[in-house]
Amino acid sequence: MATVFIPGSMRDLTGGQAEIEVHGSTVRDIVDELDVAHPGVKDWLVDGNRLKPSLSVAVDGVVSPLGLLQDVEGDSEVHFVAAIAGGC
Amino acid sequence: MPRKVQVQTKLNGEQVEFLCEPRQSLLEVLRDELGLTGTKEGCNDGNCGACTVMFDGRIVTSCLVLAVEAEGKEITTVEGIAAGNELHPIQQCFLEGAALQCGVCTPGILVAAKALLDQDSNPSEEKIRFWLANNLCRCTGYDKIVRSVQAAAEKMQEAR
Amino acid sequence: MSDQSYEPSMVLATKTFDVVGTRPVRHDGADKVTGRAIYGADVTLPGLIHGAVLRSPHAHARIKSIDTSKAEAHPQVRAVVTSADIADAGDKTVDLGEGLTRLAFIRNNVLARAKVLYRGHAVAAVAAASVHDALEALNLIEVEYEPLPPVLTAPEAMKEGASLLHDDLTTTELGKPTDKLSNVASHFRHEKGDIEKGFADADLILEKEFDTSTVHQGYIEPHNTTALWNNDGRIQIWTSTQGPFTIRDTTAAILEKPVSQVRVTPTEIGGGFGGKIPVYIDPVAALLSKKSGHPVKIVMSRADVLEGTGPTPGSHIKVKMGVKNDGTMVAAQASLAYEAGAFPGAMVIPASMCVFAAYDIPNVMIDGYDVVVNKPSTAAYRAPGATNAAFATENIVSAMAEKLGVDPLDLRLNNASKKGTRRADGPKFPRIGCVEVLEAMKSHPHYSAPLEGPNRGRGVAIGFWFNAGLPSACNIAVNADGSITLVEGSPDIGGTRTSIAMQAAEVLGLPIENVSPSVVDTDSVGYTAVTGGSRVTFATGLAAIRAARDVRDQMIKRAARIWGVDADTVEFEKGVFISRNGTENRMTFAELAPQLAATGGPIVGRAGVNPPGVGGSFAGNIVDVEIDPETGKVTILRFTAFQDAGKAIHPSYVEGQMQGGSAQGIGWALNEEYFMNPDGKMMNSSLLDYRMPTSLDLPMIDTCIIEVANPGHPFGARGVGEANIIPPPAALAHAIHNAVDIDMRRLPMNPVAVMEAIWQKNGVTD
Amino acid sequence: MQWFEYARPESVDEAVRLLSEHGEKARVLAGGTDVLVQLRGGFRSADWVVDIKEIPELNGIAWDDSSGLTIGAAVPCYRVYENEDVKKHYPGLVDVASLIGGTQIQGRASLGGNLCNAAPSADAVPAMIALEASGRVVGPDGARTIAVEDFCIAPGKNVLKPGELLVSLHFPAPKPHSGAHYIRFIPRNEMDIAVAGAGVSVVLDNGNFASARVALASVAPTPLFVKEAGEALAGQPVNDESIQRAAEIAKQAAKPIDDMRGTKRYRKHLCEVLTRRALHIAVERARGNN
Repeated sequence: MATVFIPGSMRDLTGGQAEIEVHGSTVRDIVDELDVAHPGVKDWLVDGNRLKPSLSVAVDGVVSPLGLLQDVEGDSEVHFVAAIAGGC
Repeated sequence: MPRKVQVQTKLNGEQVEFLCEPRQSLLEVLRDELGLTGTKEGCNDGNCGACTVMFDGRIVTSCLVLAVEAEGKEITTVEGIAAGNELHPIQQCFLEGAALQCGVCTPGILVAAKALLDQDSNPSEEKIRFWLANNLCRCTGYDKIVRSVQAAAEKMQEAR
Repeated sequence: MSDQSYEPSMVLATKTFDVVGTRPVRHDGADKVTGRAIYGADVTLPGLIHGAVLRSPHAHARIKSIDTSKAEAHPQVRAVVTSADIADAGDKTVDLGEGLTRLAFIRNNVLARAKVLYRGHAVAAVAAASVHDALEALNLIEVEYEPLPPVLTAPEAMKEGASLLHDDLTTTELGKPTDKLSNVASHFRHEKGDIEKGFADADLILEKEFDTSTVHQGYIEPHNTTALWNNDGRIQIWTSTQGPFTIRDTTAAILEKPVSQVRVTPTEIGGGFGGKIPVYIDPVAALLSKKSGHPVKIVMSRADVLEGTGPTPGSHIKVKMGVKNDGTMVAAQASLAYEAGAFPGAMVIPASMCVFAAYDIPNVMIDGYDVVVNKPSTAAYRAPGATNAAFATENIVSAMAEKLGVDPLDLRLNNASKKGTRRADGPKFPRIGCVEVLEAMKSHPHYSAPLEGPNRGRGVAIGFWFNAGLPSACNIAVNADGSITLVEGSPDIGGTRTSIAMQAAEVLGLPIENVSPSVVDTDSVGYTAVTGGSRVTFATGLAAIRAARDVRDQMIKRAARIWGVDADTVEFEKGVFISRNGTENRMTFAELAPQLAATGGPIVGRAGVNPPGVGGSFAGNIVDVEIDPETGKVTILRFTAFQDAGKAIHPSYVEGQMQGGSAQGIGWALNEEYFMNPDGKMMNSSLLDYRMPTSLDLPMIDTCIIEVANPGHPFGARGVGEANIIPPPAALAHAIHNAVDIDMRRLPMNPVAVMEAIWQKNGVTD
Repeated sequence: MQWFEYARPESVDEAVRLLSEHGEKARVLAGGTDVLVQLRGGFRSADWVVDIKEIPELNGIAWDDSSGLTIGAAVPCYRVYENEDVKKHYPGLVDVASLIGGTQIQGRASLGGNLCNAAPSADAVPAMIALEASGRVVGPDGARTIAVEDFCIAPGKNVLKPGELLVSLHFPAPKPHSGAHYIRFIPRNEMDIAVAGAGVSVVLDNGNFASARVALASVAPTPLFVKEAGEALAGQPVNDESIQRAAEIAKQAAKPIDDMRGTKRYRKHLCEVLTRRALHIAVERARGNN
């Protein structure tokens, strides 16, 4: 089971839960699974067939450009974080 | 409308003649009329030094010189530093010393640094920093620039 | 991870290479020391005319009317444009690779519509035969304004009843849209652990407030663009930009063109530091070209650059930290209010990701506020947001060390983030070099060198920047003489052509002279994100490595065909193809190259990447200062910069980034600021009064490169462009404190500010 | 930049004729480091720009140990600080000529231009006031001599009447046991405008001040001659107390404004610090000057 970390601003959808164990082999599975238990999560995270451009997903600490398509291992940690790039 | 003025000057060793408006700066004429775009504009009020050229033996910011003032003068720009295909030691040392990053302040700094080395074959770090204080560089922090000027001084002394 | 570029078992920086780690002369070097390199302002075309932009004299006003008839009547004027020439963007959004942005914000910044939101906001533009004529004609444009009260700082703009910049801007509160009209575009929060409990467990709690001024990137080359709206409707743009594809996509969106109709050629660029990412004058020049039928060049004046382009946010920051007597940090809380300028998008999200990133603290709460004010719309500036934040955090960490009586580097080491440490914004750190940077600082001779004399002090600070990945593309063609041409799309600001070419040369076992790299236009290479986020050597470098591997794999097949052996039996080592299948066959890259045409045609290697495995970079400073107690002037006696480069591909350019970032950080710390009068006019918009450091203001900047290999890059490289600007203000504040016992909590720490702090300490009232 | 005509007269008479003819519409061009910026920025306008650098009287440096030093109004700074006589007899002038702008600016900017531009922050002016310098002005009604302290009347305004030209600056020969110094405060170490500046000169008479002059930059609408500070030193013993008293008088005389370069309080404070420091150096120079 992967561990999904729920951003503070999303916790009213998960009854205050900050960490939720979810089955799934991709980020998309995880989101679908979460939405079953906690309706509204998908709307909050997803825009059509991609993550909202204002968000990105980090799996095991590494922000993935693959978004919903990113593979997830059984013991993975999944974070939804703000999407940004730097400037130099 | 006032007439354009005809100006004769010696530019990078060659006699040149051009027409300009009295209000045009030497910088503007070098770049737009004579096609020598190596001399850069960074501020157009004499505070960045990117437009530095040799003007009758002194370095000046060409944005604060009127083109008409060039009549009968001698001007050297960055394009005139190398001897044909042979880079000047200051140019070679800037390359080897990684003394440029974006490179836009480099032409002005090369002209100024060469002028310094022409009058002082072994300037101190303090002297180099004082001499170049009118040439802003935002990329390098000046460290590699100062070191490269010192390296060029050595190189030129060995060559003597 | 599924992406092959992420190779967790990859090299440590102790591994040596043939090309990587050497210091070749850059490929564009000769052009740049002889004046031959073509920068944006050097571009010329047949029939070229010149544009100039009319800018708002008010910081905040409604535009009642614009009358351009007199300007249009000027004999030398060829075209005039205003906001009316650009379609209303409505609520359209665009994704420019940095998340979703409202097109209207970008479009209304390019040419003001209905309201001007800062002094210097573009209102109209003119194209004429000469620059002088264009500037003259600007004075003939009559604009009627209804001035409104300006708000100039975040705290001011956040007050109830503050004058509102936008009629339709509502606060997004903790991720949820609200209908509250406000200057606060968003308020977000990161939480970790239990902040109350954390402070309850603390033996020592320090809380302070900090203010930092708006500062500009200060590149020496002003923004410029040359645009041609061709008769077939295609638009060509030559410009100095960090992001040709961003300029293309934004210009296309604003002018309602398909991107296929816009081609952007990035010229040589005279510095950017984040400030040459946004679009300003490109669509304006294109419109002027459309109206006039001529190619149009616009070059900004220095005042235009300072008043009309994006500086980096000023900020108001509150930080509270708790530590136990044994030196364990147990709680940290921050409130970050950043000034976005006229349109939302202050660099407060990255700030929130960096403010406590250097430390492993169990209980953290970070609140971020993105606040619009009547100043130029802000842009990125080298580790955007992080320098402001570190100025606050590092002040408190050093103050804690002083109160606990421990060495400031030891306190940092005791609490340093490492692999597995969870950042407050969620993710755990992969392998990072925070501890190694701190250890290098502690063991450096500078740290133990005696510092004698009155009014002298030594300071330290560290900073973190996470760096970016983002898409990059690269093509490599093999030439018959065994050389290769490498084509990429990352504008080269500091020698990246060469650092990228070196990585391809390393893969193919070629000498660097045999690689000819070019940065090309948007029609000639795949999408490549901006030169920013310290990403080019990492991400475009990775694309070059992959393209080189593609070349290698294709050539192995050709060698196999020539030898009539199975390709699996052919290996490639240091530029030589070898088959040990029975009789040994050997062929060098240079020997195989001329045989490509006859063995199936030319070979082109290609790669497009959007890599994860971005390695964040830590940087640190040790600085010695002397203060003139009668004038408050700070003189830097000695400065040493430390940074984790993962693997330094070209050490000279890594040092150059460290020295340049340090110099900018020093300028930010000591003198640079947007000095605004109460009406929102910038009083110091020249390079005389916007005091960037001159050669006489800085010492030599010693560098110490730390190499903790980034597992996400085949050679272990980490981006080094940004983290180096973060520590200087904090390190200088610490040094000033140790020199004359004052606590500087405002940037810049200029002579007046230092003198006033000294007076306050001595109880001098006048 | 606006259109203008350019003239390069080769004699003072020709220049004066041009300036009289075009009056307010004419601007004098020496080094151009101020006037070209002002024309480009629209702060000043001109139909005629009169380049005076080809006029011999405006281009010479002449020293004579009885009558002193004469510097043409258009002589660029570098020729001042590289001149052997100036180095020997007027170190206080070398101070100021070598800190105006940077190397490039010093290749063009002149002391005469600095005076005529009449900026409150003009570094050369307090230094010249301290040295009792005067300007020789020629106009349609003939020539006159104006003490430097009387030359500037408001920010950017000087006493020259339409048609008048500053031809040269004259510095009396330094008295025995005299010394001068100019010191300014800037946040950077070069390329900056004085937050405050102090130009001083002293004449010593075994252990006492025989006379002294103090002038300040950037703390009033014009460069400020603080006569009373010098008078307070006359006849006093050379010691920290007397110097401190003069510095306090300078501080009281300053009438600065708050702006981006500094606050009133800070600038007044600097007047005290800089005057004191400048006097100490001037005294050292005087002791070494027999």
